[in-house]
Amino acid sequence: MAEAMQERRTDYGPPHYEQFLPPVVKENYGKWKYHEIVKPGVMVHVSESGAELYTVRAASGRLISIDKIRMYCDLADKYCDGYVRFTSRHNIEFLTPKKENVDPLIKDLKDMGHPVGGIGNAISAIVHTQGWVHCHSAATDASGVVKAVMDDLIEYFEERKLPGKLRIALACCLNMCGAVHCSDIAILGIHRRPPRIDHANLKKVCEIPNLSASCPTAAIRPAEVEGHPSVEVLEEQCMFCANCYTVCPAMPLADPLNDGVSIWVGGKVSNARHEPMFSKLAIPFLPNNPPRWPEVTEAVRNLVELWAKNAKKYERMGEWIERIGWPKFFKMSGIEFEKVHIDDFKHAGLTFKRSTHLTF
Amino acid sequence: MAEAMQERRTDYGPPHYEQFLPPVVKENYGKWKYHEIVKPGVMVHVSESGAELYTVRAASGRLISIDKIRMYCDLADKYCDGYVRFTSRHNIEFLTPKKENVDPLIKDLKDMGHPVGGIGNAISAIVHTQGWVHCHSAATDASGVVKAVMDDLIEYFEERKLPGKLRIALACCLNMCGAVHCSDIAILGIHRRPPRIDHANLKKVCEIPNLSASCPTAAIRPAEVEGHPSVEVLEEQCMFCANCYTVCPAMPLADPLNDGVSIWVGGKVSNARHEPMFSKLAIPFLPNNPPRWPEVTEAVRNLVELWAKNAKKYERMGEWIERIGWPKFFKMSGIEFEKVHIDDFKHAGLTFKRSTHLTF
Amino acid sequence: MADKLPNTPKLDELEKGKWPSFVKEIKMAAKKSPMCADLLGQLEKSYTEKVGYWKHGGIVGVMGYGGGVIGRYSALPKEFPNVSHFHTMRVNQPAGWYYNTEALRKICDIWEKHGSGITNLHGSTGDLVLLGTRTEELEPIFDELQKINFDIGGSGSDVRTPSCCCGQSRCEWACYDTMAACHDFTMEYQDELHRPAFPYKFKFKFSGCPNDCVASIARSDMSLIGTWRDSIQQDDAEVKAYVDGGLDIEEDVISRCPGKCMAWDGKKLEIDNSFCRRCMHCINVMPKALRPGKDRGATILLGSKAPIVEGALLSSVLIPFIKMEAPYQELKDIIERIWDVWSEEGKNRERVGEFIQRVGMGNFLEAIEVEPVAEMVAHPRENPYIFYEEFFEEDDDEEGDKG
Amino acid sequence: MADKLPNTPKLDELEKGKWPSFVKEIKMAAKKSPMCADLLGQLEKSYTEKVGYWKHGGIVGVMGYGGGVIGRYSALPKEFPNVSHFHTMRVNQPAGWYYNTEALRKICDIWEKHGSGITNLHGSTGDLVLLGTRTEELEPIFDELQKINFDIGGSGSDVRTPSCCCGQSRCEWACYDTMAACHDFTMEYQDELHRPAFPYKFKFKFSGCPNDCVASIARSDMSLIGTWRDSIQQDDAEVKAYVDGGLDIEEDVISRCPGKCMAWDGKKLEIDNSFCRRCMHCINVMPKALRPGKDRGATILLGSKAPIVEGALLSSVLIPFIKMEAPYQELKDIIERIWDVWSEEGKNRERVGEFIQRVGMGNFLEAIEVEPVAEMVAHPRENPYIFYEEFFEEDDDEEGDKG
Ligand code: SRM
Ligand code: SRM
Ligand code: SRM
Ligand code: SRM
Ligand code: SF4
Ligand code: SF4
Ligand code: SF4
Ligand code: SF4
Ligand code: SF4
Ligand code: SF4
Ligand code: SF4
Ligand code: SF4
Repeated sequence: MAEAMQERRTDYGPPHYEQFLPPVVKENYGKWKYHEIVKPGVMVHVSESGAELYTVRAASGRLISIDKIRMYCDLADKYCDGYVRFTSRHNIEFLTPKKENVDPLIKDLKDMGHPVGGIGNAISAIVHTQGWVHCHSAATDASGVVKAVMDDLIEYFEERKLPGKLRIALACCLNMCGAVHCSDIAILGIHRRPPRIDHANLKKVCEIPNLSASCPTAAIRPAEVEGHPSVEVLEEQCMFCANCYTVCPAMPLADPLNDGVSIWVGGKVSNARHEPMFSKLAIPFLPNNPPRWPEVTEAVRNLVELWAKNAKKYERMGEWIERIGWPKFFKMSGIEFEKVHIDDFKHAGLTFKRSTHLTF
Repeated sequence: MAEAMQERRTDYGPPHYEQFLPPVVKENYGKWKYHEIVKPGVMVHVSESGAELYTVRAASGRLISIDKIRMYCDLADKYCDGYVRFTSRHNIEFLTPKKENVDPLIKDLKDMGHPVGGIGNAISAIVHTQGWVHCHSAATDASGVVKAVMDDLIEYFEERKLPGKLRIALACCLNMCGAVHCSDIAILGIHRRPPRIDHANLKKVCEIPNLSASCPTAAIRPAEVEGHPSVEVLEEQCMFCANCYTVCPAMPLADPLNDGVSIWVGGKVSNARHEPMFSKLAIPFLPNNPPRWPEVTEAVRNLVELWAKNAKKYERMGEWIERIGWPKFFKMSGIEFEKVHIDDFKHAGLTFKRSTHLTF
Repeated sequence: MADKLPNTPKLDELEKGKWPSFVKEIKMAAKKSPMCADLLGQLEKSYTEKVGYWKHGGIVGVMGYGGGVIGRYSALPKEFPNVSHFHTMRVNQPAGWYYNTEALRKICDIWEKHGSGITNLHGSTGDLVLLGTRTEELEPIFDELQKINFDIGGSGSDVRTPSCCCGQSRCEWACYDTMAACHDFTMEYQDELHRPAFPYKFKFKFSGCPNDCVASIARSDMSLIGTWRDSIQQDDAEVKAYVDGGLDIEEDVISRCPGKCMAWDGKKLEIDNSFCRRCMHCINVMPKALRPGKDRGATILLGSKAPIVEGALLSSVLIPFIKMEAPYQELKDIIERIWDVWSEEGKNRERVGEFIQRVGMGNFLEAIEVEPVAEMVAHPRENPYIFYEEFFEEDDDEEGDKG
Repeated sequence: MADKLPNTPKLDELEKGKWPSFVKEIKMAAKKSPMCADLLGQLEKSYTEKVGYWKHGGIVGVMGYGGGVIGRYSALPKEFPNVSHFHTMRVNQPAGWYYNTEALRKICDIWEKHGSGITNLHGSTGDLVLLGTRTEELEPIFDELQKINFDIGGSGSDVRTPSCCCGQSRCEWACYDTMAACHDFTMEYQDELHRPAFPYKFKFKFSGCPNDCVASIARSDMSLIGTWRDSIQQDDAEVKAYVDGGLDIEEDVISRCPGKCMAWDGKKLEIDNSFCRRCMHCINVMPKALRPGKDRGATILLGSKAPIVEGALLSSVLIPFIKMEAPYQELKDIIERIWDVWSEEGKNRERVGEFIQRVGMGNFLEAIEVEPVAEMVAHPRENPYIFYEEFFEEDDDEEGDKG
């Protein structure tokens, strides 16, 4: 065993990126001068040297099979000298200095079922997470909702007819692996039923003091239940964050009747114009309605189109709402404003309207 | 005694204001159409009926003697049919429909030592509090600092040469009776030494549990000291709010060496343009240097003039700083940025700079 | 008595300069009042030693009232015996701080007889403050005040003396009658004003428009700020006159509009009133050309206060728009419910703004039976920590509503 | 194996539509992998019952590493035995997510042999995620990865796999070499990446300019965002060309500038660079005419994270500007000190952003020996609750400094 360890390398890190750069990129590294969007999903970067680099961006499902990767490789070999990259939103990008390759490549991609687009004032892929495909914590599926929503919004991926960029993200639980907290539109899986406690096994799989401490609202108290040392949950103090479940598997929250999806709007990450912003609650709850989550796709489309129709050029969702004010947003979107929209967490007071700047 | 109570009236409230309104006001009540500033300290309001009402605003020290009030009354009788009013910033206003009365009135006021001004884009009187004249809690004097500062800034009261309104307020302790928390420039008396405990008398004059509970940082603990049931203060947890002193006189904080004045900037109350804002810490500490507090008067003048020179028209202090950013404000004012400027209270995290919007 | 004045070299410095001198005022009063002479002495000592010499006040007051007097005692009664007692009396000012000289002179006479002869016109809550008297003078003063129909103001955990801007009496922008409302509320709540029964103080301030000339949004538990619901009244000829007169309308008006809802084409000003935030700026700059709309009322906000001890607060919107017409019944009903809930569940020394933050605005609204509306928040919640109060059980109808 | 695919009417619905279908992908893999067939079966059940069927993972991994594998087990192992184990392996992607087809094909081969044949390209932290394998396959997989020089990424309370935007490789705006820095930091912190020793996870993300194309300000404990200190590079002829080409420069550029520092006189664009906030907007709109300045580096920010459990955070400024040149020693020294302080005093599961809020930024800066500067705050404190650490004693020199 000790021997095995010795011949085994560790901590050698990822391969150096340089070997993966197309020659034109290597030659013009750090020398790019400007770019132009040529058409949907295609841009050209021009170097100080005059060299040109065409980028074709195609949708990828993110959850992809090795055979699909091999198909990508075939295309990359055919058009891009064997190089390919992926983006921070999980699209695939084909880079080539050869303008003449662009159209055939696009054709091949479309034939494979991979729409080209997402560049410029468009909707790009939905950053998302595991959902029912892999995570124990999920309050909704990820890939399914994303597929349904993007099928519906595909025109906004393939064309550039929006006032600005619109970023959608999905996380299947409050852990927010999809980092939806700063998205123009965020789709967030939520639980709405307190944990159901597996009293018989709790003590075996969890440490009770850690468990009690994990609850941000102090809803969990040690208790002897049915003869087992366990815990009890003060249900009216539970806000379904599932932090208890993360530290203790005997506290599951998932529940078919009460799990679902909430929609948040107006976040952004870039520093362009407005500083980065968090997304804010728009629609508190929509049911899980697989396989196509029609309530969710409709809600998202309505929000996209409301924004598209009313925002000024370059105005992201949050910038638009900030200009018109939240009361107008609720009126225009037809979303009912409810008690749950009002913050009651730590800094709640700072979200109250402390001025008379109102529209009527 | 019961009889005395019976013939005695209570709860009859203040006299009805109507009896105190000049006839022109009564006749045009609710009918005013517009106003114009005629010259410093003088404006005219014009009614739908065509009637005119001249207002002359004069500085008042707020702390005034009955003989001064009688002198005011003489002027009101002479020029204003026996009516007079005071403003929300404690200036005195003489109202008259007679244009010809304005100049003689101003002359009499000036002869009495009461400058006329404070209307329009000017500095008006400093809202302030009791200080060493009447309050047990004061960390500085109120009237003295105000007198020194306004003597120095008198030109900005008597003329209209500022970009917008500038409101100064002073409070002699953190209770902030002067409501300085939303002023363009706030002068705030502060303590910087933990309470010195009168152990021998504490138990007699205060309830120990209430006292412990009063401390927002939980710095006060019951303790037996020198044989007396008393309390101890964890000095490193004390931030000198004096809330303990408010509930218990045996916990005085006043201290000649450590008391002084802090300067805050950029607050506003009106909803004009920007929503109301709190003032923010500019200068953490200036010494009490009676009778003329030269460090304070100089600091305030520098701030006024920096703003006056750089702000756009109508831009209040806080609006100007928001446009240029706080780093620039510190650079331009020469005020050193220190640890104490960084919030460490409840919502501190929300004051951190969470973007790359920086100027260099 | 002038010859008896103490030696006050430091204070004398403050007789110089153009701003009215409080030292001169105290000296003027000291001619008649030995209290003021000792006040000068004690103050000079403060100026020398850099510390105050007043003691915490005990409870003093007039019979039948629980507030209105602030007890104050010198810490150096031997050295300054005439200020051994130095209480202040808060006299409820008439709405809008209007007086006639007759009333003022009478107050002066009372104060000459029974007090120090110095005053604050006014205190920062708005009272006419009589500054410095002895315990035994309190009843006689109140006796005399009764005769001239001046009553006492608030102090302690009660309704504090309400105040208001001059409003319709002199200002063209007042969207409701602030003085009438201030007087009405003051009369309505005489009992609450005079007999502390709340967890802490409760202040009302009435401003006629969003300029908020009594700083009500920063300094009152309930802020009543005038506003309008329809469109700004616009006189195009006068707009043009301002521009012709030299106003840089693009820079000074349009670019400062927070609603970004104005446009100027060189001839006509267009305001998209549906996005106007009622900030007043354009009206302030062009009072002859623009005026608040005709459908007027007030925005009611709750909860501002100074920083002790949870941090300062500005008031936040409770009612986006309400007509302000006597007897203001709808509003008063809400106020009753607010006081009930707060008195019941508020902690000692917890202002209503702090109380709302502690229990949550949603819960507070439920308790006072007011519907939540989007105007109450700057923005909806950013965190996903929602307390749903009900959940479906397995045997519920799947289609049914929760709860 | 295609004939063995379970009946999945619900999932089949998701094969329709224009967006790439993950169901097609799983089915494609299921042709070779029985795991994927059972995955389809279990997923169809989830789609029917509206609940997931995965169990909390135990600790699984490869020898010598403390992270990089997420253990996952089916809750229905009898029904779906082939996903009774279904662990993921996080493979550290090359900086910028560039690959050649040779490398990608090799990974596919390994995964065909040892795993489910489905992947995430990429995970939302940035790893190449191999989705679904059995415990006993982990070592063999790692064995094969070694041969092609791919190492494992992070999980648990360690440095997480750093990621970066494409930066200078393709983007004209990159103010530093993000890929070089990302690779350098990844190599430097191999030990911290592979052996959890912190109170909680620590993420690095590298963006070349304030557009922040890897969302570093929202999703990384340390955000390194490119910026510049001097003036925007401006080509007046190209500006004019944009305007002549139909750009509404007033509305689309100048009125959107948050620094309010631009002016257009019909011929020339004036930028007062001393008030420019480096927001990128004008550059984004006119890439041929405007470019970041020449004195380039990065702003370093600390502390962003998702909401669990104190509420989400964005990163906040730690170093307003630093030159980003290898070996980045000054920055690495600060990182060491941050980790020391946080590891020493951070609570279990407390991210560094939460830690800073708990101990106070001022105290934190003292501990890591960084001077406070105004750039670190959106604004100075509004509350007057200042902890002065020293006070004068009576026998001090009155003129002396405190302390
Ligand atoms: C390829 C990619 C970086 C990478 O290394 O992977 C990238 C590439 C570019 N970004 Fe980006 N951005 C990429 C993710 C992002 C993200 C991160 C995200 O979406 O999670 C952001 C922040 C989003 C946000 O604010 O929520 C982002 C905010 C921007 C912006 C600012 C847009 C705004 O107005 O707020 C620009 C400027 C612009 O588009 O004018 C920009 C501009 C660009 C440019 C034009 C830069 C250049 O000259 O190469 C690139 C093509 C633009 C495009 O796609 O429209 N990129 N860009 C990422 C593509 C993701 C995708 O597949 O869609
Ligand atoms: C008399 C008084 C009300 C009263 O009933 O006592 C009053 C009267 C007027 N105010 Fe005021 N304001 C008065 C205190 C205030 C306050 C409260 C305060 O200072 O504590 C404010 C809020 C200040 C703040 O935001 O911090 C205030 C913010 C305004 C504004 C908004 C200015 C801005 O740009 O922010 C205007 C509009 C303007 O001046 O253009 C205004 C405008 C006016 C007008 C023009 C209204 C009118 O048509 O009559 C009056 C004369 C203006 C002047 O003095 O320049 N008044 N005004 C108060 C005079 C105090 C004094 O002696 O100086
Ligand atoms: C007289 C006056 C200052 C002045 O010179 O004008 C005043 C004086 C005192 N205030 Fe005040 N407050 C005065 C207006 C205010 C205001 C301003 C306002 O009402 O617009 C505030 C800020 C707004 C607010 O209500 O928050 C104010 C916030 C406080 C506080 C802090 C309350 C809080 O919740 O934060 C205290 C402390 C307390 O209540 O224990 C306080 C306590 C006090 C005490 C009673 C000191 C004490 O702890 O016992 C002071 C008595 C001084 C004395 O010896 O006369 N005073 N106090 C003002 C009342 C005069 C009047 O009736 O017209
Ligand atoms: C795989 C991945 C989602 C995905 O589909 O892409 C993921 C999956 C999980 N995340 Fe995550 N997180 C992933 C990126 C993120 C991100 C995004 C990022 O890194 O940019 C975040 C938000 C940013 C942040 O760090 O705050 C994120 C915030 C969390 C949290 C909340 C942490 C917090 O401090 O708020 C948890 C809960 C925890 O740590 O206990 C969590 C926990 C988890 C666990 C381990 C669930 C658990 O409680 O044990 C998930 C395992 C799912 C599974 O079965 O595979 N994951 N997680 C992402 C990692 C892939 C990769 O390595 O590339
Ligand atoms: S968001 Fe929640 S459910 Fe989704 S992958 Fe992350 S931890 Fe799992
Ligand atoms: S879900 Fe969150 S709030 Fe509810 S008991 Fe668990 S830890 Fe507490
Ligand atoms: S601010 Fe403080 S010291 Fe001044 S009057 Fe109010 S309570 Fe007294
Ligand atoms: S001054 Fe404030 S912080 Fe200090 S001991 Fe007293 S109550 Fe506590
Ligand atoms: S608040 Fe409005 S209505 Fe009242 S005086 Fe000021 S400007 Fe006039
Ligand atoms: S009142 Fe204010 S928001 Fe409304 S149009 Fe005028 S400037 Fe704009
Ligand atoms: S963050 Fe800036 S440098 Fe990096 S890809 Fe995006 S635009 Fe280019
Ligand atoms: S980068 Fe942003 S802040 Fe700077 S000039 Fe351009 S638009 Fe204005």
